[in-house]
Amino acid sequence: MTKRVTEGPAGYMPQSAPEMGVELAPEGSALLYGNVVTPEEAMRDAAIALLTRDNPTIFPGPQVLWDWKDDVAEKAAAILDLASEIPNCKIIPMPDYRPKYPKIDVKAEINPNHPNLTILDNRIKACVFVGVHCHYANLSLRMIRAGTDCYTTALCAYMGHEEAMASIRDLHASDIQKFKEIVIEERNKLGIEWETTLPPENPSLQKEDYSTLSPADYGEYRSLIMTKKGEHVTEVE
Amino acid sequence: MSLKYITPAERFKKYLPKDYVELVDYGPFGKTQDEAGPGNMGQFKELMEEHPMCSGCWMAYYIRLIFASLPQPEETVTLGTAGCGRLAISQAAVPFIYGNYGDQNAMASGLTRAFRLRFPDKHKDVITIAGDGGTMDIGFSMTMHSWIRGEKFTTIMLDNEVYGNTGGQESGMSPKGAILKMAPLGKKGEKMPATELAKAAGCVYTVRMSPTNIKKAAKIIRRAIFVAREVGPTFIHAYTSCNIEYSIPTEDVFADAKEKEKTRFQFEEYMTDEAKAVIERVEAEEKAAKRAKKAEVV
Amino acid sequence: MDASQRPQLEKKKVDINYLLKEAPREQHFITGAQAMAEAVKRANVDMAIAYPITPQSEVMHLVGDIYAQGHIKEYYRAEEELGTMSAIAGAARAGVRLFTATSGPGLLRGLEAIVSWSGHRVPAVLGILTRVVNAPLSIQPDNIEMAYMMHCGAVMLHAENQQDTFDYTLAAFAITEKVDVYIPVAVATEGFFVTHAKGYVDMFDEEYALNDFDPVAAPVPAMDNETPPARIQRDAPVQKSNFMSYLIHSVWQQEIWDSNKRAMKYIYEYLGGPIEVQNPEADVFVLGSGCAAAQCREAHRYAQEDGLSVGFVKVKAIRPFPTNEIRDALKNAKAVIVPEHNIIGWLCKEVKAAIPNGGIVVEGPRVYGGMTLPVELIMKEIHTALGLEYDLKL
Amino acid sequence: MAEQKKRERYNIRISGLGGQGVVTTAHILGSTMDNAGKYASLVPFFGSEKRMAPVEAYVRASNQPIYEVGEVVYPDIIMIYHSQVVTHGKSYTMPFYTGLKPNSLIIINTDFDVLTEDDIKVLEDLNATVVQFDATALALKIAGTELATNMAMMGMLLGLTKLVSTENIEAAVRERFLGTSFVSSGGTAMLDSAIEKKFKKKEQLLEANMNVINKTFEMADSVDISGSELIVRFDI
Repeated sequence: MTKRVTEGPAGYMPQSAPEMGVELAPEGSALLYGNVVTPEEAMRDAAIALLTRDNPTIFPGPQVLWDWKDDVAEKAAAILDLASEIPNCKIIPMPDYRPKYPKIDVKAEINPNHPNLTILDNRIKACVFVGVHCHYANLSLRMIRAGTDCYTTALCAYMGHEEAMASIRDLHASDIQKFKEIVIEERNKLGIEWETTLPPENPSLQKEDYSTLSPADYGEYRSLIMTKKGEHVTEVE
Repeated sequence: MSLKYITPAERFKKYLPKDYVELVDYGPFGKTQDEAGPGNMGQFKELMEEHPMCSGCWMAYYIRLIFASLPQPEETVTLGTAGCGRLAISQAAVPFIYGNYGDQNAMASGLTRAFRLRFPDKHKDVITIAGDGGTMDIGFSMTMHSWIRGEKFTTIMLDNEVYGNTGGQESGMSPKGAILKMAPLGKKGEKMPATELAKAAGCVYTVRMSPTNIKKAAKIIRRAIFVAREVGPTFIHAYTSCNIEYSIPTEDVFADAKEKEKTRFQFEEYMTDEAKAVIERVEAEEKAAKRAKKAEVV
Repeated sequence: MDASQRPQLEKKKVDINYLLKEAPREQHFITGAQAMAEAVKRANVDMAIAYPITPQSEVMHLVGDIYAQGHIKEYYRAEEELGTMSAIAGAARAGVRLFTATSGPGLLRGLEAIVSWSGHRVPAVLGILTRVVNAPLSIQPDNIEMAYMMHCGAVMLHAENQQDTFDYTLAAFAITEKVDVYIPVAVATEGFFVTHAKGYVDMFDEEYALNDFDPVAAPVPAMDNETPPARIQRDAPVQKSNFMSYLIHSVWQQEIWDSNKRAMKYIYEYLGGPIEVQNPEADVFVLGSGCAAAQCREAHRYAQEDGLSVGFVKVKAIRPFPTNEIRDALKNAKAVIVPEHNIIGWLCKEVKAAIPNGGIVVEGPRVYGGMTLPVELIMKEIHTALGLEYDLKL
Repeated sequence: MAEQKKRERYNIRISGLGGQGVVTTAHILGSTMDNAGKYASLVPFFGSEKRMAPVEAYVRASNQPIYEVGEVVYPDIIMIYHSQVVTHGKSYTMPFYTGLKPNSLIIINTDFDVLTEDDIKVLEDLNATVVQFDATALALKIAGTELATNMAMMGMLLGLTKLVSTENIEAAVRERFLGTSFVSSGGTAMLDSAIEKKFKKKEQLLEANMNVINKTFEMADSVDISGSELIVRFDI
């Protein structure tokens, strides 16, 4: 198989995959490196990438992060099941799409306006996009391919993404479960020992030790600290 | 009231960044003004916190006030156009539509009508928040015609009497004689009579003000939204100084707003009888709800 | 009265393939304006916004009538075209099916909004009933405004006659709403020559209508407070900063043109492909779009009758432009005659750029400023290309 | 055939944070080249953000006329004014070495080793030389103000590349602080007045700046940038 869409960095201003002639896979198929394959083939390649490359990460988007539709809970559960089977997998969400001022916390989130900040800072070499609206997923996948060497997988509820190394279309929770089974199979084949473990919670949620914290620790953001009702701050800097 | 789209999927909550979790837990969605209104600013997670406006910007303060005053932020969409305001508005946790130059009231017309046909049983509050240039110069025709057609949404004009974002040019709302870029000899014409135009064009509720009193400013914002839901177009013309282009020292920004309240931005509130009826009803309801809650606590 | 309080007609909601390919049809003798309005009537449109300009007005009058009859939920006359096109963009954010139409100067007035529709991912159908835009004023047919539309990212279909106008308009609604497309689709046809002229149109019964618009199946979230995320700015101003990639605007533009490209498979599915070819083995081709295609078709028939080796290519899709298809169709051509209804010859330029041997393209005949394009002018070019005499006086 | 003069051409990308004198450096560098009878072109870039936000400026310096415009995408010299440019990605260009050409020079102002193993591998593959020193500490030590950090950085660059003499630099610095020359932004004007207050006379300010530059020239003399070592460190 000739790989048409591969890990980057593809350069300063690369052609988009559709411009290179890659077309979306028809129903029942998947894309792998820009070629039409069976979903299982694509999943297997993605599984190996997630198992063998550094810092595998799942980027869940708004469509699975927020409880707006009936099928969200099931998909969310399936995504966490999948993440639990990938050794040292992280979950870094893309909770929304606005350009966030002044800057995103690259350990805590990924943003479609500059996804590479998160990819590069966390040295992510294999990732999965799921639940991100197609427009923003395409922008992100394209910038990641342009500027990083990260292997990208797109799990899409609609027609998939030309820009990803592996793209699964018409995704349901059951497909995520199937992907998980393939991950386990490949993991066993590779002889990787792993006990099913949920990824760590979002690092931004870790409780701060307020007894030792001073506003000065917030550096340039200290002006943003506000007192809670009834709280009195006696010492400032 | 639909809070579903701002409720995290149960199992994903611990994977969300802190500011989103706090937005859900401590934000103003689904809360009353007593719980999360401008009176309590600083004690709940605001819809907009960090923004790239200049320090001491009175417009940034008023925009925060708008978001804190929304009767139902979870059912609100804002629209805006080029200018300083959008830098802050786009950082709020309320959908914001940014189109082309000065087209916010035309877009809002389409949006409001589409909401009404898609969601006949819900109030979706639509608010355009644009500057004096966007509202009264480049967007003039679209602003006026949205009022003439009686479109049911709220227009808020952030009047800093200058094109701030493009570097300080004269606008139709600049006062006569002001020496600004593109008016090197001083502005020749008068400041446009925005609220008069609004009344003539059919706005059922118009206010001109310098928002120096938080409670009053919040009440006006809410009145404008409630009336727009039921009666017709509403308009707030608010003074939001540009301390950079008019060289107002940061510490004098409030004093300047107070001073303008006595001159070009004297408080003026106009409402039709129909609008008045809505305001009286809604405010009575709010009062009753407050009393009932108090009784409950006691 | 709010749109939601208006009585709605009961319809059989069906899939676009059923409408275009299976629903039983009957022949009618109607104008192009009627054909476009009849398509809108059957497209289950939520909202249409009108503003008058000749020769488009006829279309939006008729759409107003079908709104009054309850086929459309919301309709109003806007202030002018920029207001119209902006309101379409605003309504699109709420997740509804939209239609409007305009002509020449109106298109240009609305163009600031229209050029941003694609980038803002506005799925709407725009009728373009072509007209002169140059000074001095004229209301005559001339399709020069399409040249301005060609670089906006929108999908553009060019209808040859009343039948095409009906079919393309219906197909346009299906194409614009595809998750992998979701950019506007413009359906153009010539003012007066088609809009005000009657032709035969096979139509299915108006009890059938296209399935409801699904605002969830979209590449961007509807800004309706029902679809996450809450913090959206679908149309963010993106400029270089440390939280914006250098590439963000470029990849966004790429995505628009990729979406345009993805529309091609639907053009195959619903219109049978972006071009129609007759007599593919011919030496000399006549190639045209819109009304010019009708003139070419006629010239092709005359040539066949005279035993001349002439082929015919009709270009249905202007965007995405069928580069490969045209290159393939013309691979053995010795000459290609491209008649057009405008002075700049935008189609001619596209064809020249599409084929490796642009020198075989004959520029014209072209007419503009409202003039008719006589088939005889095309016949003359055919004869010249074949080295034959053609006696055409005046 | 007339002997073709060898083309000396440096495309320089300067990344730092607002207030560090990134754009000012670009302007002085430009004037320096001009004073030396050579050529320069510069492109400042300000983002929409403010304090402590990234700033990038680009300078092209040559002994021959320069025609191209725009940002330097493929630099052969990168100057990093703040360690956060590397560690926090506070640069418009992420990672900071994006586009670096082979056999190039990187000058970093830092008081610790900022490069990660991955960075080092990339830079080794490019056969780059990294000169790492605490320019801020040097500025404080010699001129008594952090605001001379940009002088230390510029001095190191010119000392290493030998593009111009210290006389040329002095003329440019003099022009910058004593002349009524270009002011890059309102913020810069504010910093200028701050630094001028610090020194009673502008001459003193000039002298302090030149002392920093002379010191960095001295330091640069001890470095062989064509050597095999990737990172050259200095104790301040």
